[in-house]
Amino acid sequence: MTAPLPRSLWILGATALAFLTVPLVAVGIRVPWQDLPSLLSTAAALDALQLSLITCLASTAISFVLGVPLALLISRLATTPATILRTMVTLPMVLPPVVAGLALLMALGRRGVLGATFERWGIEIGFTTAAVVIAQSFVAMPFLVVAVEGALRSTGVRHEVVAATLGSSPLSTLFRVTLPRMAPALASGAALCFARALGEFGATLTFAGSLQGVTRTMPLEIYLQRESDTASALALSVVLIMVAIIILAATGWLTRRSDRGRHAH
Amino acid sequence: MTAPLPRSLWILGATALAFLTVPLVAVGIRVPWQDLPSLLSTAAALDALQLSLITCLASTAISFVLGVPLALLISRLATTPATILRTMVTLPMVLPPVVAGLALLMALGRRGVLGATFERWGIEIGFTTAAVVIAQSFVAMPFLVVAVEGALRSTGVRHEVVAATLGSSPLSTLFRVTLPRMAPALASGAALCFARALGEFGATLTFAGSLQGVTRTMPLEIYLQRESDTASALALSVVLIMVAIIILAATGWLTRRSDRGRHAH
Amino acid sequence: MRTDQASASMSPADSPVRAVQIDARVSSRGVDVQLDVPKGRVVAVMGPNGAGKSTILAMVSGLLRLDSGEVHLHERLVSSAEHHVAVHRRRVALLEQRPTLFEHLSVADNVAFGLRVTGTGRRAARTAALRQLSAVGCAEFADRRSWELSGGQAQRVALARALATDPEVVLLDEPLAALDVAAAPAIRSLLRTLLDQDDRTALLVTHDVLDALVLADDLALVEGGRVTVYGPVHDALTRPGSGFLADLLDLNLLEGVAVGASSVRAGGTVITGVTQTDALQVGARATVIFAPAAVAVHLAAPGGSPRNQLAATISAIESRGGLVRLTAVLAPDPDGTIARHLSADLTQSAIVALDLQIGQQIQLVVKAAQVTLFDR
Amino acid sequence: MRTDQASASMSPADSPVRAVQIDARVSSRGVDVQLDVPKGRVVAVMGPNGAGKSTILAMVSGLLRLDSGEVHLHERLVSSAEHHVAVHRRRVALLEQRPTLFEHLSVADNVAFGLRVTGTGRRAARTAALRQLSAVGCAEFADRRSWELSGGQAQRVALARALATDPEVVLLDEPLAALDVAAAPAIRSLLRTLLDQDDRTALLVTHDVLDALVLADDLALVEGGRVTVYGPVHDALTRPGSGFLADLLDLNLLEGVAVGASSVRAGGTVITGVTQTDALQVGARATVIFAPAAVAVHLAAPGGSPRNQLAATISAIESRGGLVRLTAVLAPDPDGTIARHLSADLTQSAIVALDLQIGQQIQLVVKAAQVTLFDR
Amino acid sequence: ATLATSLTACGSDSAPAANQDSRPAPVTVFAAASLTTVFPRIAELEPELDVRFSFDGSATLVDQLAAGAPADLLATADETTMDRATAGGLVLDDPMIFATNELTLIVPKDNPGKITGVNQSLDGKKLVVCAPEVPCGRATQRLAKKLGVTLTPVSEESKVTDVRGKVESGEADAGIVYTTDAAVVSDRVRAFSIPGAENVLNNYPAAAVAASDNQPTARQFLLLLASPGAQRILQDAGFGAP
Ligand SMILES: Nc1ncnc2c1ncn2[C@@H]1O[C@H](COP(=O)(O)OP(=O)(O)OP(=O)(O)O)[C@@H](O)[C@H]1O
Ligand SMILES: Nc1ncnc2c1ncn2[C@@H]1O[C@H](COP(=O)(O)OP(=O)(O)OP(=O)(O)O)[C@@H](O)[C@H]1O
Ligand SMILES: [Mg+2]
Ligand SMILES: [Mg+2]
Repeated sequence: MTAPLPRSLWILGATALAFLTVPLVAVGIRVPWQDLPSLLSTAAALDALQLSLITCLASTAISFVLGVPLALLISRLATTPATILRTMVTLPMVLPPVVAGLALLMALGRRGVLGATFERWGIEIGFTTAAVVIAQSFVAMPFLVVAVEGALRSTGVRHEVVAATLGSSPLSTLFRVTLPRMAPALASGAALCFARALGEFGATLTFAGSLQGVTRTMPLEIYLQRESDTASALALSVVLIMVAIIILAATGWLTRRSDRGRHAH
Repeated sequence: MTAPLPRSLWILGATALAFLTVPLVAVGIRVPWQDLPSLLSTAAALDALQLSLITCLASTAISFVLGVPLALLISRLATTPATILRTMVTLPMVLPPVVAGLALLMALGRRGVLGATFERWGIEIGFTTAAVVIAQSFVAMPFLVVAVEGALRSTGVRHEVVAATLGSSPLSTLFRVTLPRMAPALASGAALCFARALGEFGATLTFAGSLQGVTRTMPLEIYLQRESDTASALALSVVLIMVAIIILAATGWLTRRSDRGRHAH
Repeated sequence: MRTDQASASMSPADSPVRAVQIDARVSSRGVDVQLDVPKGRVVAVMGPNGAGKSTILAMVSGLLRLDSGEVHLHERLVSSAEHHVAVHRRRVALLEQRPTLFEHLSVADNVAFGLRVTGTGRRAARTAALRQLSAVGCAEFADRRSWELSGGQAQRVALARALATDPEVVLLDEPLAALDVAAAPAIRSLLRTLLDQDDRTALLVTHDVLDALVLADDLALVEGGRVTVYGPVHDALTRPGSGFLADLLDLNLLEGVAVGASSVRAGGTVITGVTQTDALQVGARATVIFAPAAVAVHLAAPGGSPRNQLAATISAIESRGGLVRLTAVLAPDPDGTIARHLSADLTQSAIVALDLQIGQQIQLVVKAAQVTLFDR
Repeated sequence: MRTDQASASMSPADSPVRAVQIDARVSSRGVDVQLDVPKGRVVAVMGPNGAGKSTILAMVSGLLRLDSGEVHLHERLVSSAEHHVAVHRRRVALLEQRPTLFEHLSVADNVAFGLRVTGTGRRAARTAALRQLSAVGCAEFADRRSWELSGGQAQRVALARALATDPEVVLLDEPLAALDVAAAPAIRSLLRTLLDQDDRTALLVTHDVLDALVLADDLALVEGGRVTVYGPVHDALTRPGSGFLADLLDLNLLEGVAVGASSVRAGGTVITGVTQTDALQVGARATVIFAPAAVAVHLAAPGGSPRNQLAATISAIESRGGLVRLTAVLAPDPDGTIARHLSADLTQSAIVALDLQIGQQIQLVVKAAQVTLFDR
Repeated sequence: ATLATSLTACGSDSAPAANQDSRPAPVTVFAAASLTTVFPRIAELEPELDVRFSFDGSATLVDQLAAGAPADLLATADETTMDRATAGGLVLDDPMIFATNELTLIVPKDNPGKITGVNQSLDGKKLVVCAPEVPCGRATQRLAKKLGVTLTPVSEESKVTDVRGKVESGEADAGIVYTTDAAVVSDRVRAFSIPGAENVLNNYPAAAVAASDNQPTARQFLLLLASPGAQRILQDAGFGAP
């Protein structure tokens, strides 16, 4: 079916697109591409890239396992409690990165509200790779929750209700109806979450520190590189951007099949 | 209609909620509440708060006017071009804050790809409040675009098609059908965008600079305060968090009416 | 096995098990319903748009919570203001007015869904689904996506999906409304086969009298959120009172015993007609229906093709729209059956020409081709 | 003004303006359609589920793009493989099978929508919307939200919304399917009033023969994505050939001239019946229909109430299901009308009892109450 | 002066420590971001030392220590921050100054503002400095007072790297940074030494962390910092001697 958009929108939309992409293009122009191979082959860069990939996968997985249930809960609540929970969930997105890190330190650090208890149990979180994953999850999970909750709310529960009349238990409805139907939203929520985790900097630096191979992810490595050389910091950023493009495009393509033709109905 | 969720989800969802909220509670516990009034009455803090509110409103408005059309365009594209555009739009979210600022410098700075031209026309962006708004829009607009586009895609165009058969032009359909129907998604997208702009730090610092009353927003002020006194930085963060809560909750309540009962059908 | 000892009260049969008992209110829908359905009976739910038919189904399936009152299924409390058994634990199949197929599954997987979630293996479920799809004439679409179907095809698939689970209580909301006239009879008889199975209880919302007659044992008329008439279809249709029924369902009904594959002895006469389903079992109970408009009035038994002639006495003559409605009492039955009223619609000029008067002896003549016979 | 000079070809009238011309293919739906609708005519589109009826409507409204071919509206090219006039520029109203009301607007605002977007002021639009809502019997819901309606109520509101825009070409996809039997006649006659207005062209998808007879001038039968029969309703229904029509629409049709409010001279005889709409205008063209099952056969003219007796000669006797279909040729018409075939369905036993043979002279007798008269 | 003497003494002590058979336990050094390039090179001077670095802004490092971060040594970019750590009992009481840094004026290589130094040529030009809240800003303020000039910057950055970045990219006409920063981008900026800058030196102190369970190795790295080899590396990067 066709539902054309007014012409004037194209101008605004194209402006927005230009605004968001020109800076990246500019980076692409200024980057010392020839230095890239040598930069990337340093142990520090490789460690950072590897650490970033591993921690982002871990924090995306955690965000998924915890965040999707939370999104489901919020989507089924009445307006008032839903608004309250949604606000609480969104707050970590607002925090300036350093504050997010401080908040985590105060909660989970050795002297933190919970961290002190954990330490008594022999669990130490701060300045370990686990801390990186926690910091990333803390800032990135809200993206997944908000994206998935929005999609859930706008689709309603008609299909879940039908599934129940067919004898499907809530759990089986979840796995056989809700999640498959939400696949595109889940994928894009997870991609957003991964992307945000990949770019996460402030909370990681403050909460997890910056130890090569342990807590120094790509953004931290970029930050340090910039102390000595802006150009090589940019070159590393390009690597980060490319990883992000691959992840985002891949999820876009993976959810392609299920999306096609949906609109006709 | 009722569509209950499996019990086990509640545990996971509650864990997620705790994970996302405990750190904020920890900040609340550690904040020197008694210092808050005096801290807030300093000129620097008041300037920063005012500047943050003004620039965030401006950048949210810009993101709305440009971002909603972009979201509409992407939502009507076929899968492949939509994936490409969505990826491009999402990238500014991934960038570590400093890199976002550098990218803006390279595009719009005095020697930037476009900035050089602007300067020849007598337009200087750097170190002005406009630069703050640009930096905030650059990092925050993607949130709005992604949230709105997701909602648009999952609703389809059935209602737009019906409007067209009733003689409604694309423009009138946009204002009378699409936007009103999308009101909840638009509001939550705008709230996310505002929230992200409010917490924006790295790009502003790198691209716009930091001068009291001109470019030093709350996050920059917090960062600076922290150099001398972490406690007062935390107190300012609490103010920022409260502003965010007010904005997020208010949009939640405003969209309440239109949301109610939708699900029944 | 069907029990046919029906009474005219609100609970038409004193069957041991009551499959569906409703005594409940949902004030936001303006619905206040009492209804007792014995196990194994099919109840046609009829009534104007917005009367509350879909709401009754939603109360039974558990999709709607009650403001007050109770719903019992098989004498188990499933809904009250405080208590609410989850939809999926009610063993109730529901076909709503809209098909609502799962877009992420193929047509066959849609139909197999109910079996899969209740533990049937993949292959067995698919086989069953394909069988059910063939039954509704949609076998060829098994591997399509739901959005690649036409409106009527989607509705058939939804019907197949609802019936594939083999539920104890079946709730059907206008299952035949979107079907083409060629398919409706076939699917109606499919439904009949499925609903006639032992112990299957069903509520069937329909706007079509034929559906009620062919498929249902009882009829519940819903008006303004209340059940105003409830009883065996025959009784309900002939009961005076409801404006809705009087307007729309007015038919002559006679109960009798089959004396041949397509003849029934009723009211002392043998009536031949057309069976709606299979041939009648000689000796079984059977019902005869024909429209008042199909009844011709003769002063003396005529020759010609019409086979059915019933001697009667005119008891009333009244004008109805452009026609005249003549009511006649059948001559007393030698078997002792009580006298039955039959109606005939004639044009004004026919009344004048025949000079018909109340109390006059007449012959009611109906062509066999216009008489429908049912085996219940 | 209706033009009634119909031919049996694929373009039933040589009216000066052709309102809808379709010669187009959409291969993904397996549709390949040719159809020419002259301005001012109402075409009933019938056919099995999935035949392509909704697809034809979508091609006209512009919701679907063509693979090849062209669609013209009022002789303007609106769709081809390259060219596509936007839906909102076609002045075409469409009611789809699902109501799709706007949830963010009240019921009255839904109906007023089409007027508001085309420039009507708020108050005028609301007044018109309320009038249209009353016409479909939904005035009381004006200030409700669309999700607070029952299935049938929503469908009525959607109908009101489609008709409120006063479009040149109206496309209706099963507008009456969800309506209760009490409301259907009223809304059918509302539709008839609206569609009969000068120059309004309409395509009406329906599964109900009565809709086609009462509302449409022409009938297009769609089977397997193609228009297999197209012509004036009367001709189409009596034309032999289509299995679909033969199975379902088989009725006796006679054309004639009204000689009274409810009598028509056709085939040399005056036939009385029941008018479906208003009283007939004496002298106007009129149509007589009655079911073969309603036709009784007598060897000699009988007494009794049946008013209509037609002398005929048996031309064929064939078995059809449980009945026997007897075809008879009317006695030649003194007015010179060509001989018409009529059918009568009798039971096997009637044939035997009367000893009917091909070539035999018989009287076909039909009760006036079973004859429907139309003024077209 | 006392520190300077003890440095040399300690420096000579470091050799025997290095000769021990058992490798010392790994030492975690929390260091200011401006030491990113030099510290790893200094660590290489004594390969048997297993040193791990976590670089961040000085204030963040102190906050991390306060939150219980597992560090053995803290090296900050100024004394004020180190004082906070000392006052909080986070480090042992004797911070050692191992390097100094001096302010300098930098302009883009092509010097579009035609700046000649900290003088009238700065009027109306886009000058970027550090905010008074941060070490380099405090130094800039002191320097301006000494020179008797009033600076009217368009931006007061919270990190010296940001000042450098603005000048490097040509966004600002001039900026006041440390000589070490100027050295990093010497191919893209021109540096004007500021007369009197040597009087407002910024000191880099280092101290062992109180909570460390690896005090000896921490002390070992502290001594290494004072060694001539380390000092040479520091001075190559533009740092001044303590
Ligand atoms: N979601 C809803 N919210 C509020 N009221 C509703 C809702 N759905 C239906 N109603 C109202 O409740 C009453 C009963 O509706 P119900 O859907 O049960 O009617 P119905 O008998 O099924 O009619 P139909 O034949 O049109 O499907 C109607 O007055 C209707 O307007
Ligand atoms: N969105 C779609 N995508 C692909 N195929 C479709 C789609 N919608 C319908 N079809 C197919 O196109 C053919 C024509 O469908 P159409 O909807 O026109 O049928 P219809 O005559 O309106 O039937 P019904 O009476 O069931 O509404 C059918 O074979 C159907 O399966
Ligand atoms: Mg209903
Ligand atoms: Mg259709």
